[in-house]
Amino acid sequence: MPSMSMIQALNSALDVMLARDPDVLMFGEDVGYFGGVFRVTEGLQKKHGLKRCFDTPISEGGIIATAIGMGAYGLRPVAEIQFADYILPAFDQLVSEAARLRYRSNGEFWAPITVRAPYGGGIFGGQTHSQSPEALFAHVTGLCTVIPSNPYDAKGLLIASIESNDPVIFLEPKRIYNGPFDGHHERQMKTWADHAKADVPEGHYTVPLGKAATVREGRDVTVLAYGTMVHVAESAIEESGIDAELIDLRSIVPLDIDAIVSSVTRTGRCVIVHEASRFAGFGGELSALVQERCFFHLKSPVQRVAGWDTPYPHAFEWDYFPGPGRVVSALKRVMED
Amino acid sequence: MPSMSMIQALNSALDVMLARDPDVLMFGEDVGYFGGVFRVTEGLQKKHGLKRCFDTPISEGGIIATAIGMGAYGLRPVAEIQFADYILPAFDQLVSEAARLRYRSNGEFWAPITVRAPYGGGIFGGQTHSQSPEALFAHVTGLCTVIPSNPYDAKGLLIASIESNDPVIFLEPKRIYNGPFDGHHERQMKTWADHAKADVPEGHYTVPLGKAATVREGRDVTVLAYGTMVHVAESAIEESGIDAELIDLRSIVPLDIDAIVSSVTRTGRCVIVHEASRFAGFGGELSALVQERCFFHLKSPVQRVAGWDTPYPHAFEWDYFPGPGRVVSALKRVMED
Amino acid sequence: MTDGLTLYIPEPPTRPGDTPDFSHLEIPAAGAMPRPPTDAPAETLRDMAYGLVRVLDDAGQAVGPWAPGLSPEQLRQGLSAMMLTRLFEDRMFRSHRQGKTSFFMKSTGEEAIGAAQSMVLDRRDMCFPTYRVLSWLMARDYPLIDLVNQIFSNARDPLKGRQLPILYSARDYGFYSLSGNLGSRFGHAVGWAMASAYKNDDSLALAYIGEGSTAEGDFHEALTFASVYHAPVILCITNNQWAISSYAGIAGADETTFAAKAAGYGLPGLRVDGNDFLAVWAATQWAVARARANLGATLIEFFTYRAAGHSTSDDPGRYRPADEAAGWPLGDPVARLKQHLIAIGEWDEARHTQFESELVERVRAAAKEGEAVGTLGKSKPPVSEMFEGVFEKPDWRVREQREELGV
Amino acid sequence: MTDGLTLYIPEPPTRPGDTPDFSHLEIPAAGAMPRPPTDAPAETLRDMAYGLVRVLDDAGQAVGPWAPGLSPEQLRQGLSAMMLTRLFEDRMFRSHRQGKTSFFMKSTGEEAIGAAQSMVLDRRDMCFPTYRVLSWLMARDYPLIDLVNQIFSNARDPLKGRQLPILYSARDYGFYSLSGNLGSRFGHAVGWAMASAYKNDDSLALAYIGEGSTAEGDFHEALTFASVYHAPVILCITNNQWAISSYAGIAGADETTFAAKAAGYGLPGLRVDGNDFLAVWAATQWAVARARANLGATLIEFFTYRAAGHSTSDDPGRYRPADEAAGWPLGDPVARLKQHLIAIGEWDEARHTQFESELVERVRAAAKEGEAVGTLGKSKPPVSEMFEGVFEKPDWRVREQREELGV
Ligand SMILES: Cc1ncc(C[n+]2csc(CCOP(=O)(O)OP(=O)(O)O)c2C)c(N)n1
Ligand SMILES: Cc1ncc(C[n+]2csc(CCOP(=O)(O)OP(=O)(O)O)c2C)c(N)n1
Ligand SMILES: [Mg+2]
Ligand SMILES: [Mg+2]
Repeated sequence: MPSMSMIQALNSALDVMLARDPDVLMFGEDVGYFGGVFRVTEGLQKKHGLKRCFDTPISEGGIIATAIGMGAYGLRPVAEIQFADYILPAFDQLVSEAARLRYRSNGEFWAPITVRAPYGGGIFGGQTHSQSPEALFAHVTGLCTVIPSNPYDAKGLLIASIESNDPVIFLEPKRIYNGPFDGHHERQMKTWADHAKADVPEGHYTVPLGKAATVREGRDVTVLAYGTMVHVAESAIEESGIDAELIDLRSIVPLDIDAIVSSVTRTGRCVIVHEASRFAGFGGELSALVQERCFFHLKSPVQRVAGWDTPYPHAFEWDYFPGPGRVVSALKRVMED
Repeated sequence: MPSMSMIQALNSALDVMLARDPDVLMFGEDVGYFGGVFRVTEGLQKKHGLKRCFDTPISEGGIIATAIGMGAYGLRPVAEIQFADYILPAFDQLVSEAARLRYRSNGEFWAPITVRAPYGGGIFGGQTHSQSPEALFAHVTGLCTVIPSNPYDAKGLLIASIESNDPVIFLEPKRIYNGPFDGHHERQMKTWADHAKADVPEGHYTVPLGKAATVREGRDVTVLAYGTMVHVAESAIEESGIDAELIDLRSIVPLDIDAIVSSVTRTGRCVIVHEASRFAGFGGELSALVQERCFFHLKSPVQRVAGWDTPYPHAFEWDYFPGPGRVVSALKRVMED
Repeated sequence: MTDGLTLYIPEPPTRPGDTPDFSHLEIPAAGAMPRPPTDAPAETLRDMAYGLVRVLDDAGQAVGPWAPGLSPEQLRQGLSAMMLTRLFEDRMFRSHRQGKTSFFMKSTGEEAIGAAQSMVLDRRDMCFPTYRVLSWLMARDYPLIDLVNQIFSNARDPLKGRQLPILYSARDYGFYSLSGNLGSRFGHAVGWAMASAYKNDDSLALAYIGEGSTAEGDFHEALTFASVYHAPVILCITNNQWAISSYAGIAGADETTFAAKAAGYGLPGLRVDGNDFLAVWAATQWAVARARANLGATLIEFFTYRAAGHSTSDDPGRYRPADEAAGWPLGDPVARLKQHLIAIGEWDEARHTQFESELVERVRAAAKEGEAVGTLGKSKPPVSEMFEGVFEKPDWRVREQREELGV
Repeated sequence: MTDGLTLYIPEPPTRPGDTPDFSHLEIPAAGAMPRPPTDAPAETLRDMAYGLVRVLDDAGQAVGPWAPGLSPEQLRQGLSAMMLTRLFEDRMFRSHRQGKTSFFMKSTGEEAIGAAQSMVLDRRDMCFPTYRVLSWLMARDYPLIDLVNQIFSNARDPLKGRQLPILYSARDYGFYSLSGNLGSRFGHAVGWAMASAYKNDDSLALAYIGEGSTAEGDFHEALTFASVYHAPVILCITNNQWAISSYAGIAGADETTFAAKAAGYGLPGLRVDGNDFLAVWAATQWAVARARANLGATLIEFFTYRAAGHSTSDDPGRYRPADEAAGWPLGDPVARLKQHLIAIGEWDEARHTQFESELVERVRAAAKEGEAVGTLGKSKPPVSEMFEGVFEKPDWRVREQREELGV
């Protein structure tokens, strides 16, 4: 199997779906001729034709409204939002329309759309190219939110998302587009080249939504993470010397509650890691679920490691980013009690 | 002191501020001549003049953008959004602009705006006139979110919000505009007339943001609530016969963490009640905070009572609404362990 | 230099207590507007946005180049849909007053628009409605009982009690799912139309928006996409002069017409007498021909008047002269179509009265049938329906919560 | 009937490898457009949106009714601001290549717009910028060192390291806080202008938006409010033909002009040669006079060309002919203003060369001074600054987190 970066794996997913299903098409700002500012759609217009992959006006609300209308007609549109930070002008379309269409029309119409957006920090992108808005989507009944952490999953999850008949927000951790990143920004950048999860089949396959992956088994504490933070957590676990079990949630809606509960029931301890700012972030829900379902197994308080409750600050990238040091501290703290 | 309904108290707050501060003005859909669909701005245009209280185009994004520009100039605009469900077209303005302006400009500009919106269910308003979006705002660094539960607080908190130099989302529980509602929809409607908290001074006073109120002291369990659910919880506590302490948060950002922690530390048990759907709702954050800070005092899992994870369903108003029955069950459950 | 700027806030010419005044309106005579070819370049059509396409003159005759030449049968069918809409809405409005439903809205005075357009458009086309185009469904014989059951949110509600009354969805009738949010489906119509073109289908989309709601960003975004991709869509602004209590000036009507917005996107913009069934028909036909010929979108402003209150929650006497509706210079669409049919010898008062009582009876029967199933609070779909359709397949949250509630 | 619809996707006339082609552009001669009185009703001005206000002719003479009659001093000041902008941006672009900053954007070819408008507008007015109007600040002598420190995110960054490079804020220079989000401050300008009118002040607002960003709903909402409340604001569309890799046709430019959007709001819409310092000046002056006389907003499309890449992350050779910039028919704004000054005998090549080296030296000195403070990653404000300014007063979350981080 070829080794692919996450960019290549996503591109491959789109390529496979364009070839396989004439009802799949994709659009967004700069995705057509140019192939997207992160090159995820590179070559697809040339290969599949102008109307299968094209540029749109700078109008995120318009992009999503158009996608919903196409989806209601019967197509499977994939919309790219250039940065997840810029999804907000389309928030009403996603919440009030995409998420609610099936329910309110009693199944007469639905919106089988996939909204791809690079998200997260670690690239010195400042306030508006670094945010992690997943909690905002997770609260919306009717939306799925998917976040891959490696090329294999990225391709399989993206195909599953496109094939899903529910609207999916597909957040791509841009910091790991070209290589895994464990938070050690001072070290040399890695590529995906030798990573086990960069072995990506050329053809069609899916990774189901709602199934977490156990990245590392362990006995003493369960670490819940997704996206870039899977790699940060993995590295932090090694450094801590603690025998932690690392679960990559892969999709936060649907959420693999069974995987979470069965792990924490065993370990009795839990650390949650995400990049988004902490207050009312998705870690709050995870923490609540864990204590509701594993209360009598818990040996110490569930810990959250997250971005600070400030806007994403340009010069303070590494002060803000919840790196391995903070995860190690949380692991130690959770083991103390 | 006159007895006021919540509508009258809010109207009085606006009236007081219009009279007191020439930089205060208000606008929104139908708020001018007509006085708002819930009559909160009734009479204000006539009394204070056309330009102090006026109608706007149906454009929530435009309303908030206009308010931010006015706020940056130096005014203190109060914008009404007709229903909180319709705040979403302005979500980007609130998150990317109002919440971030002070921070990113290093204090050169800021947005001292107050965004009022009736919110919540219980009025057979269906999907788009019943939602409780507070969790979406709570996650946004830089926004305050205030939710009164009675006329006295409504007036004092609204004046404090208008005088605040931070942007405030002021959510008005529409079900209790004209009387307290304990969830017993089968019983006769009450008015505010004889309620202690309907004694509202005519003039200027504030209720500070970030200070919770202890509605009822108790020893066995702490109940955290806000808005309409304060009344539902109060009634449920009576019915349960459990000696619960009821805390009305009043604002969720800023949050009165000390009040929460000191109560739960004493009671060792906690039930959280909100109308919004449960998953990734604000209850998740509250639950996480409680278990992080009171873990070794907790005798049983923190319980959440919330709306179901479905859109707000018209005909099933009372099946969806987390009424006293469900709160009583949670109180009993939390006492069991 | 000035003494400083002043803030301008628009106000309507009259308020309660004043005498209604429509003298500021310029109403061109019926037949006065030219009818350009359907393939005329948009830049040659800009003046159309400042006129008013009218066909029925004061004597009830169809005049001028826009007269669509309809058969008496078509005219009577249109009249029937409009009358049925009005009678049905009157009945349901009363049902609301009797506590049988939580909410209702009427389209009184605007029935010509949905009725004519529903007839011009094909079964394969899709309309993206507002809450004020019930006549679209009436013209396609949507079963009255399904409307009643939806309005009563009873056990047979086709939308399973999930939606506020009148927020219908009727795919088989070319009627897209409604919602309370204003404007947010205007762009869906464009997406639908683009999908049709993408598939080399020839189904068109038609979307409605109120004049007040044109202020939403969605409106502009939809027009931008329609323009850029030449989407085969007919974009209709129902300018009924009011948005709840705000007159059209609050949406910009004092500054220019709504049809004038088309020019900013290089689209044709027509301004049409919305109370003239024949003018609505003709303008729609023009736009349909253009769209089916792959020439893209048309924006149409229908100039009309909301004769009733905004909804059951509204009392228009609080913000406009009580008799304003009566003074509306474009008259009543039902009366005008009736007059036309009589003028051409295809209808008379006796037939009208007779027909009206038949319709009243149909409405009464449907209402009774719905009442027998049950009204709000007295009957509802199984509570399990609350949990269905959130996702295609329910996840554990829905399953657990259903169990908790015991349904 | 057709064989079915087809989906139209606009494409630019040329791509890499093709010969640049601007033959589809209609460029009226300098001096050809009339100059209507500043109090002319908007409906008499519609044609202005389809012409192009130009003052400088090919020989560098100022011709026609729009010639603003500037003093040589004003012209030289404008030239200076434009040259300084270009030299400064070139230097900082190189600094980015050397890893001294994370990001940079140039305004090459568009310098006339900010420079002229900054000079026409008053100190009490407020501009709501895009990232491509550095010349506004240059024309007001904003300290170069503050720009450099912001760009390097170093310890003296006036925005305390919180913002991406070039997203300046400079209240004292009439320059509102920038952000990465496109379009979302266009409406703030309208609110500001309304506030000024509300206070009977006479300060105006001026806002910029890229032609690509006009597709955002915010654009329409801002225009709607500006129109309805007659806000004293000048709304400027910088049509530089490109939005990253998408040509202006993706924003609707093939269908009509951007200035044409004004008609939909009953506003005057001017279309102006953005590479002509005098035309920019004159059009701005016209709009300012109108706004200060309480006659409301003007929309101006500046027709220009983005000669450089979109940003340091961009390589325009991937999506447009490499030599497209050189073929831009409206020339280079710096060269044209220089030519004009020479043509009127107020400048010469020697002075120009001499002046340019002085500016280069100023830029070099500022860059060096900033480098001495430190560049990205080598120097930054105290980490405690990350926690300041979230709210007016920090709440417990910020206090606790600051403590946790030990700052
Ligand atoms: C996004 C949104 N904002 C506000 C409302 C509240 N609202 C309901 S109807 C209405 C007036 C609509 O006026 P118009 O668009 O002219 O339509 P009409 O009712 O006249 O047909 C308003 C403000 C809403 N439903 N949705
Ligand atoms: C809301 C939003 N969407 C998308 C982007 C990404 N983006 C940054 S610049 C740009 C192109 C802007 O083009 P235009 O408006 O023409 O301005 P120009 O760069 O040409 O000055 C895009 C798409 C953004 N910054 N904000
Ligand atoms: Mg209306
Ligand atoms: Mg541009």
